[in-house]
Parts: sequence; C-alpha cells; structure tokens
Amino acid sequence: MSHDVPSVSLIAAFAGQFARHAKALINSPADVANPLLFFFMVVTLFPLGLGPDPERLSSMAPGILWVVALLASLMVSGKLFASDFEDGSLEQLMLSPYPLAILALAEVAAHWFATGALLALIAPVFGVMLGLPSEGLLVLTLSLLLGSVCLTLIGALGSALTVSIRRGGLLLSLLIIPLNVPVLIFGTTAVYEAVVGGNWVSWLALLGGLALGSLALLPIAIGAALRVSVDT
Amino acid sequence: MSHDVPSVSLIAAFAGQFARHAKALINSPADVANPLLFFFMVVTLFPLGLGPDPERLSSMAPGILWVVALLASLMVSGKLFASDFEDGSLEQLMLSPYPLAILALAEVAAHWFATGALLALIAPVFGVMLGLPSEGLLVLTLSLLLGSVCLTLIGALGSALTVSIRRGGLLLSLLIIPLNVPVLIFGTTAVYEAVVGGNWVSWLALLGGLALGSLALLPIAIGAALRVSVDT
Amino acid sequence: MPLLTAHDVGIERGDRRLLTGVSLSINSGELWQLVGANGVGKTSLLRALSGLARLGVSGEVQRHGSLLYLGHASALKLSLTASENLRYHPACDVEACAEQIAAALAEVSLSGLEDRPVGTLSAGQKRRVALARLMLSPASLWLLDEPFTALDAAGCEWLERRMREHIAANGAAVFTSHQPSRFGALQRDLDLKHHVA
Amino acid sequence: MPLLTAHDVGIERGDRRLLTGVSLSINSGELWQLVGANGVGKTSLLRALSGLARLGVSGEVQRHGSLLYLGHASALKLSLTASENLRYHPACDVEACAEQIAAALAEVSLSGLEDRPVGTLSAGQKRRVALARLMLSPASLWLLDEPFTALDAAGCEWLERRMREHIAANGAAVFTSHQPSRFGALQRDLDLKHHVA
Amino acid sequence: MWTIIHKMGSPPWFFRFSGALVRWLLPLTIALLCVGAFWGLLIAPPDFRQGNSYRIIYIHVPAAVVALAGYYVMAFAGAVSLIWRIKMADVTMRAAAPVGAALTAIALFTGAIWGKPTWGAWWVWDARITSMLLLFFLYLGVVALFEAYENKTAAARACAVLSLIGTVNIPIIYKSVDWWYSLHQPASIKFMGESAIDSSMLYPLLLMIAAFYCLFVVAVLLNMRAEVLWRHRESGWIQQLVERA
Ligand code: HEM
Ligand SMILES: Nc1ncnc2c1ncn2[C@@H]1O[C@H](COP(=O)(O)OP(=O)(O)OP(=O)(O)O)[C@@H](O)[C@H]1O
Ligand SMILES: Nc1ncnc2c1ncn2[C@@H]1O[C@H](COP(=O)(O)OP(=O)(O)OP(=O)(O)O)[C@@H](O)[C@H]1O
Ligand SMILES: [Mg+2]
Ligand SMILES: [Mg+2]
Repeated sequence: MSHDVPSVSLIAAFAGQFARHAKALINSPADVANPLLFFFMVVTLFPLGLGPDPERLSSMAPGILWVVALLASLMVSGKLFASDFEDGSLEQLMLSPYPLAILALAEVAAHWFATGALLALIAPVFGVMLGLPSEGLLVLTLSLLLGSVCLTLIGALGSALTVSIRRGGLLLSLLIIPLNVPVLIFGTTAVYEAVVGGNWVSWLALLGGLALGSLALLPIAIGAALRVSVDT
Repeated sequence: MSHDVPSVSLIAAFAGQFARHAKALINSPADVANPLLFFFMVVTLFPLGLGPDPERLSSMAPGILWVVALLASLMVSGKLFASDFEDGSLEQLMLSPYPLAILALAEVAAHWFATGALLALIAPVFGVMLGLPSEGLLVLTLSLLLGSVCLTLIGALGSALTVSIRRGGLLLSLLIIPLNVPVLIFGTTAVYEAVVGGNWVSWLALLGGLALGSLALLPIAIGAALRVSVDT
Repeated sequence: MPLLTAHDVGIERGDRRLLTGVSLSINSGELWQLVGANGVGKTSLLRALSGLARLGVSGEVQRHGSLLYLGHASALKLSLTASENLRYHPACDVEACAEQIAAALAEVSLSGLEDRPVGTLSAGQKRRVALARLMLSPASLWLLDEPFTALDAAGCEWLERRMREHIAANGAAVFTSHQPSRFGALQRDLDLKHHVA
Repeated sequence: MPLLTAHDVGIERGDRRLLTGVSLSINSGELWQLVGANGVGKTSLLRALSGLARLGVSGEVQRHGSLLYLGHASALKLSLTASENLRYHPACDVEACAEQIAAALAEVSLSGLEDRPVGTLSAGQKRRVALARLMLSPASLWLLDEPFTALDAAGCEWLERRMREHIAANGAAVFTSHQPSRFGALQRDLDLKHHVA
Repeated sequence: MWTIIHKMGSPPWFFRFSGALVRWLLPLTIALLCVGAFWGLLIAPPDFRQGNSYRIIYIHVPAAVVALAGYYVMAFAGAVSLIWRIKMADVTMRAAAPVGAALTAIALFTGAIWGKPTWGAWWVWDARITSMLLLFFLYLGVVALFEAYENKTAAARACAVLSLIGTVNIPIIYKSVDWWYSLHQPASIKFMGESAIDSSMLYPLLLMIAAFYCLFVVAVLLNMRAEVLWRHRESGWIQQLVERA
C-alpha cells in the first residue's frame, strides 16, 4: 500500500496489535469471567436436560464439554472483527504498512489467550462436575488448549467472511461448524481414550497437526476475507 | 409522555410494529432458513461428540433437542433489541404515545414467529434424526411451541437489560439461563413422559401456565428495562 | 399554553454536574437554538427535554402535546429500504400511506432511491431519509440534534425552509448546530455557557 | 514526484456507474477539496484513492508515500480511553509514548478527559480524539472525509490551522466538506459534478 | 493452456462454446438417463435380500458420487478466480454450488427413503452419511454466503476463500468422521460395505453415474449461461445475439 519503510518492526506491530486487543478484551474482570460463566452455565444445563444419572453423565462428559467449548467459541470468536468493522478500525488496519495477515493473527492470538486458553485451564473443574474420571482431566485441558487454537482461527475466518453482512450472525455458524468437526472429533476421542487408558497421544498429535496447519494457512485466508469485507 | 390522543389505535400500533419487525427479520428466505440451519447443525454436533450409538442417542434425544433449542434462543433472542438500541429506534419507540410494553411485545411476537414457532414445527425432523421414538414427536413440537414463548420472552428481557452494556453478550447468558431452567425441565419431562407412555399432558399444562404467566408479566418488565437502558 | 416548560433543570452525568438552572418555556411559533462548545451538554439537555433522560436530571420538565425527536442516531434500519423505514416508524403517527411517503421522499430529493436498502445510501442521503419524517409527523414540537450535519447546501436550504414553515404553522422547534445562525431574528439562542455548573 | 496520481479513475457501485474520468495528481504542498452534492461519490472516490476500495474501481491510482485516512467511522473503541485508543492505533506509526499522546490530546482541548472511556464523550469530543491522530501520524498525505463535522467553532479553527501547517510543511491533503470553503486560494476544488457518469 | 484459459475467460466466446456443448450434451444426458433408468429399474434382477427396494441406488449412488466430485469442481474454480482473477471462474463457482447442493440433498433424501425399509430407521449416524451431511452444510455455506453479499464481485471473492479452505478440509473431515465411526462401533449392520455387486446390477449403475455427471455439467453450463446473460445484459454482443435471434 504505502511504499515507505515501516518505522516499527513487524514484531513490534504484532506486539502492539496484540496488546491493544488484549487490553480491549480484558478491560474489566467481567469480560474475562463471562465466557467461563457461559461455559459453566451451559454445562449445568445438560444434567438438567438429560437426567442426573452419574454414570451416564460421566460417560458423556468428554462429548458434552467439547461440544460446549465449540459453541462458546462460536459465540465469542464469531464476533471477533465485528466491532473493528463497525467502528472503522479495520480500514485503518488495512492501510497500515504491515501485512494484514500478521495483524489479524495478533488479534486472534489476544483473543485466544482471553478465552480459549483460559477455558482450557478451567475445564477440569467442569470435568469433575460432570464426573469425568480423573485420568481424563489432564488430556481434557491439553486437547482444549490445542483445539481452541483451531476453533478460534476458524471462528475468526467466519467472522472475517461475514462481518460486512447485515444479519450475518447465523450464517456464521453455517460456515464454521462443518470446518470445526475434525477438531471436535479429535478432541473428544483423545479424552475418551485417556479415560479408557488407550492411546490418547496420537489423537493429541493429530490435534496439534491441525493447529499448526491452521496457524499456517488461516491467517492468510483471514486477511483476504477482511480485505473483501472492507471493500463492499 | 405526550398528552394528545393517539391517532392510531393500540391494536394498529401493535400490528404496525409487528409487521415492521417481521419484515425486517424475514427480509429474504435465508433469514428464515438460518435459525433452522443453526439448530440442525448444532444437533449434528451431539452425535459427533457423543458417538453414534442409536440407542443411546435416542434415549438422550429429548434432552439434546431441548438444550439446543434453549441455546438457539439464547443466541437469537438475546440480540432482539441490540440493533434497535444502536440505530436509535429504541428512543423513538420510547417517545411514541403507546405503552412501551405493547410495542415491545409486538417485536417479541414477530421474533417468536420467525424463530421459535418455526423451530417447533421443524423439530420432529431432527427428532427422527436422533432416533426419538415416534410417540414423542408430537409432544416435542407442542412443548417447544409453548416453551419457546417463554424462552423468547425471557431472552427479550435479558436483551433489554444488557443492551446498553458494551460486551453484554455473555453477561446475558448468565441472566437468562437460570430463568430458563424451569422451561427446560418441564419441556424435556413432557417429551420423556410421552416416549414412555406416561402422563405428558400435565407437564404441557405446566408449560402452558408458564407461557401465560410470562406473557402477562414479562412485557412490563421488558418495557421497564428498555427505559433504563435508553437512559444511560 | 407553552408546548414545553423547563424549570430550573440541572443535568448530571457520570457523577459530574454539567448544567444547572436551565429554565425555559417554548411557545408555539418559537425557534430555539441550543448554543455551546463541544461537550457543554447540548445533547444531554435535549434528551432531558424530550423525556428520554430522567436519571441525573433534576428540576421540572413539562410537555404538552406530541413531540418529534431526531438524535445523532437516526433510527434507520440499514437493511430496509427508505420507504419501509418510514412506513413502520413508530414516531410516524399518520397511517402513512404509500403516496405520502413517496411525496416525503421526493421532498428530500430521494425519488428513485425509495427502494434501495438504506445501508447503500451515502451519509447525506441517509440523513435525508431521517429528515423525511419531518414531512410525516403531526408533532408540534421538534427537538433536533444537529440536523444540518452531512447535508449539502441544497439540503440545508430545504431543511431551513421546512423549519420556517413549521414555525409559521404554529409549531415550535429546538435544535442544536455548530454552524452560524441561519434564521436571523426568527430564532432565539440559549447559550449553555451561562448554565455550566 | 507527486504523492498520489489518479489516472482516468471510474467508480461503480452496485451495478451503477457513479463517476468516470477522474484524473488528478496531488503534489506536496497541495490542498484539495472534493466538492459535490450528497451522493455524488465523494466518499467513494476518497476510498478509491486510499486503496480501500478496489472492486468496482477502474483506472489507475498510484500512491507514493504513507497516507492517513479518516473516514466517517472514526476507528475508536468506545470502551477504551482516549489515550489508549491513540496508543494502539495501527495507523499511528510512532512508538507513541505517553507524552506525545498527552500533548496531542491537549492540542485538541481534551486535557482532563484522557482517561475516560471514549463512549462517554460527546459527539464533538469523539471527533477530536480521532483528529488527535493528525498530531501523531508521520504520513505526508491526508485523506479526510468530512473532518469538520460535529466540531464547534473553536474546533474547526484548530483543524483549519493544523491543515495549513501540514501543507506548509510540504504535506498534502484531500478533504470533503459541505461547509463553505475555508482555505481561500490555498485550496483547489475538484467538483465531481463534471465527472458524473 | 494459457490461451485456452483466457479464451474461457471471454464471455462471448464462452457463450458460443457452451451453447454448442449443451446442444450435444443435453441429448446425450437424456439418452443416458433413459437407458440407465430403464435398465436399472426394469431389467436388472431384484436383490436377493432387499427385493426391489435396492433399486433406489440407481439414483442414490450417482447423486452421491457426483455431489462429491462437484465440490472439487467448485473449489477449483474458486482457486482459479482468486489467483488469476478470471471472471468466468467466478461464474463457474457460483453455478456449481447450488447444483452440488441439490445433488447432495437428493443423495440424502433417497438414502433416508432407502434406510426405512433396510434399517428400519430414516436416519443412522453412519460415517458416510454423516460426511455427506457435512458436505451438504459446506455447499449451503457457499450458497448462503454468495447470496448474503450484495456486491457480487465481493461475494465471489469471499466464496472462493471459503471453498478453498473447504477443499483442504474435506479430506480431513472425511477421514476424521471415518475414524470417529470405526472407533465408536463396529457396525451392527454392514451398511454400505464392499458387497460384491453383481455385474447385471453394476452396468446400469455405471450408466447412471455417467448420466449424472453429464447432468451436472449441463446444469452448471445452463446456470452459467443465465448468469453471463444477466451480467452482460447491456453489452453489445448480447444485443447482437438478441437481434440475430
Ligand atoms: C441419508 C442417508 C444416506 C446417505 C447420505 C448416503 C450416502 C452415500 C454416499 C455418499 C455414497 C457414495 C460413496 C462413494 O461411492 O464414495 C453412497 C453409496 C451407497 N449407499 Fe448410501 N447413503 C445413505 C443411505 C443409504 C442406505 C439406507 C443404503 C442401503 C442400505 C445405502 C446404500 C448405499 C450403497 C449400496 C452404496 C454404494 C456402495 C459403494 O459404492 O461402495 N445408502 N451412499
Ligand atoms: N451498494 C450500492 N449500490 C448502489 N448504489 C450505491 C451503493 N453504495 C453506494 N451507492 C451510491 O453511491 C453514491 C455515492 O455514495 P458516496 O457515499 O460516495 O457519496 P458522497 O458523495 O460521499 O455523499 P455524501 O455527501 O452524502 O457523503 C450514492 O448515491 C449511493 O447511493
Ligand atoms: N457517562 C458519562 N460520564 C461522565 N461524563 C459524561 C458521561 N456521558 C457524557 N458525559 C459528558 O457530558 C458532557 C455533555 O455531553 P453532550 O453529548 O451533551 O455534549 P454536547 O454539547 O452535545 O457536545 P457536542 O457538541 O460535542 O455534541 C460531555 O462533556 C461528556 O464528556
Ligand atoms: Mg451533541
Ligand atoms: Mg460521504
């Protein structure tokens, strides 16, 4: 865009963008607590809907926790760029001399820290509530930690694609959910395997592979999608 | 507010507001399809998370469908007044000579038609996909039809309370979910009872009572909450 | 009887007193401009007069008759067309039939754009849609917050003419604007700097 | 070398041709005003010049040097304070340290409001925060879409002075405004009515 | 190669070429469909276990196979449009999406009809069925995204990005659903196994698959021609066409 040499290095630009968004996200403790509370409340709905039989709940715990994590990411990451689009920040991002993919990645990273990572760390508590055997708890955290990287990036892509569309909210889930299916499957399977004492490592490895692949590919796609969204 | 006699009758005002919102909601066929697709996709996630065993799925079907309906209403009704607040329509609503409760109710009703009612009608399809025994299908529709009235009204109350709060999205779920619990319990129990041939009628009656109570009380609460939200 | 009276109104926002001792009485045929620097409290006062703001407002405000308030946010649904927006506007008391709306849109020079989603209009065109309500509302008291923003010269002239007509027809209006006074002796200024708390 | 050249630019929006044959070359020290009625295409042209709009833009636009674009949307996060907003602004290339930001905010008469969430500021105060970027950006070419909106008389004067300084320091600027020309002989007008398709 | 691609990019050339192609392909498709249907539905012997209900494979399997292939056609067109900015690639992508979605819907629907007599359930969460459902969602996503944008050039770009990511994902989705299924349950019934199919049933099936491929191409081409006509409704060469007609 502009032909001068950026006066800040790429890393500093990434860091600045990251800090800005981390700050905006964590402006109040409530903003951090809210996704966790959402997770908590939705998890409590299941015993209410499915009946309180502990054995049954415990056998379903990995599935429930992962599905809820996916939904939470859908609700949160899906709006990643909404306010940036509305208030014009996206235009400014686009005109900055740094690659859009990097700046977008910084935003996604800040977002991941404030939601995905936190959720992964707190998930064992919910696991215990649903009676998930203790062998599964560590793997639950690890799988969510890796998986939420993918979920957040995919959510960000969905957000970037739909941000300029009025009433894009539900269209978003249509775009995102199919792409999230492998993450869900690998994640739940890893936890199931850990519970039954099987080979969970290879499932986590698959999840790690997905996360790396997403990190490599998706920021570019997100950048391209944002460019289209601003230009409509 | 204004002391002149309204030149349009209350019913016409209700109808006008209803029509306006129905129109804004259903601007294209996609707007109708989207909530249904969302429901469909989230239902799909459960077999993927919990495993494909038909028997297990079928025993959990009422719970899953009801929890998903609740989440769908959370995602949709929770933003009922968001755009009205941002674009200033709410101010205009407040200054109109008609009772705010009535106008808000019109908006909620339009919303319910476009989402809750439609969802209840299509739910048997998803019931079949999860293997819900056919005895449960009719009761599923009826319970969702009654229950979604409550869910939508409660969602609207949550939306009215949080609309002026930046990043109120998740706070919302915190407010709404506890209020929705009785609806969830009555609804799932009615369907379970229908499946096992028990007395589902009384559960539906309870649900109907809740719906009537909500219709009587909540519009006033919504109006009051909107008044506070505009005045900040 | 005046259309609106305010007696010793004080305004407080976020624990800070903004204005005190604003008293005014607006009779039909009067045109008031709220004057003051950025942040002095013009918008806050206008909202207090309209009744939208009550928290933090002290003193007494009485309204007699219907009013029309147009704020910074113009109450337009971007996905609806101009005529749909006007059709269902709750402030629009007339059972606005299609002809009246078409006429109102023609007045603000938007003929031909009636059926385009408002989201695709330019800034000034959007404002014109909002102002078309001035043609449709039967309200006698107008409260207009910076109505001249985003309008081109022709648009400003139209609005000036429309406001003069309204005043001439025994209406009244209170408006804010940072642009130089347009109405000469017709308008009365309320300079808020005398009321800063 | 000019800071920006446009050659035979045409603009199309939603299947409709808006403008054709716009050619212009902006050298340092020049101040251009885009003139035209509501909806003629000023904003669209400005976005095409900035490079934000590409779809539907024909012809050639070349930019040499960094630019600063301030559009209708002012890129402010309502929940952040004024200084936080400026601190992390991506268009703000300087490693803006606190002093510079405080100075910039003082320039736009917002001292004392630095640490209030921008959402609680008045319309004009918000615009001033956005304009504080003019103090912080090293860009030589400014593209400003209706920068005088919402400013009071003092604010407009400040902005005028700031733009004159920028031009005097070999910068250049393109802006739109519906208000009467402020810069006399210094500014050059591009009247878009000659380019309507 | 380049010249062909660029020629393909020229609407008047495409319009003439596709006209000729459809003129040949349409009769061929109809013939294949008739022969295949006649053979499959009337001549082929009934299955020894399922009786006549199996005959629905003559629609079900071709629809499923072509729907899968269709996604790759769409995604490839998306890639071409994104990388080389060729307008006709946009048009191809846009035209292929609804056709693919329709075929997927047909496969799902016939599958469900078939499932009732064979498994006693309309729907089972079998691996292949689940993947097909996800494919349906992927198609709908592209269609819905395209419709949601007002600016169709932007719509095409956005859809191209989406379908490219979708392409990378499809094999992953398929594989993962496969693992998911095999991990959870060794099938109680062998749903769609490699049951050696008798050649008297196979030949009509192959014919029907060929017919569905042709049908796909014809539908996409017709869709594209309509789109090209609409996009260029005001340009000279269309006016000439109209005058000549
Ligand atoms: C809604 C439900 C169904 C869906 C979505 C579905 C999907 C598919 C797909 C995608 C294929 C082609 C796969 C390929 O060739 O790679 C296929 C083939 C087939 N389907 Fe289904 N199917 C469904 C129900 C059924 C049912 C109920 C039966 C019968 C018991 C059935 C029997 C077959 C057979 C025999 C084949 C060909 C097998 C082969 O080529 O290996 N399907 N189906
Ligand atoms: N998606 C679209 N479809 C059709 N027309 C559009 C679309 N978007 C914008 N327009 C038209 O493009 C024209 C130019 O808009 P633009 O915002 O550039 O005008 P402007 O000169 O900045 O006007 P203003 O003075 O009101 O700000 C307007 O007439 C608008 O109606
Ligand atoms: N929540 C709040 N907390 C503290 N101060 C507030 C709050 N909301 C508004 N203010 C202050 O109230 C004052 C009045 O704002 P108002 O919008 O009424 O000003 P205005 O006269 O309309 O200004 P402008 O000309 O910029 O539109 C401003 O100084 C603003 O900073
Ligand atoms: Mg104001
Ligand atoms: Mg403009």
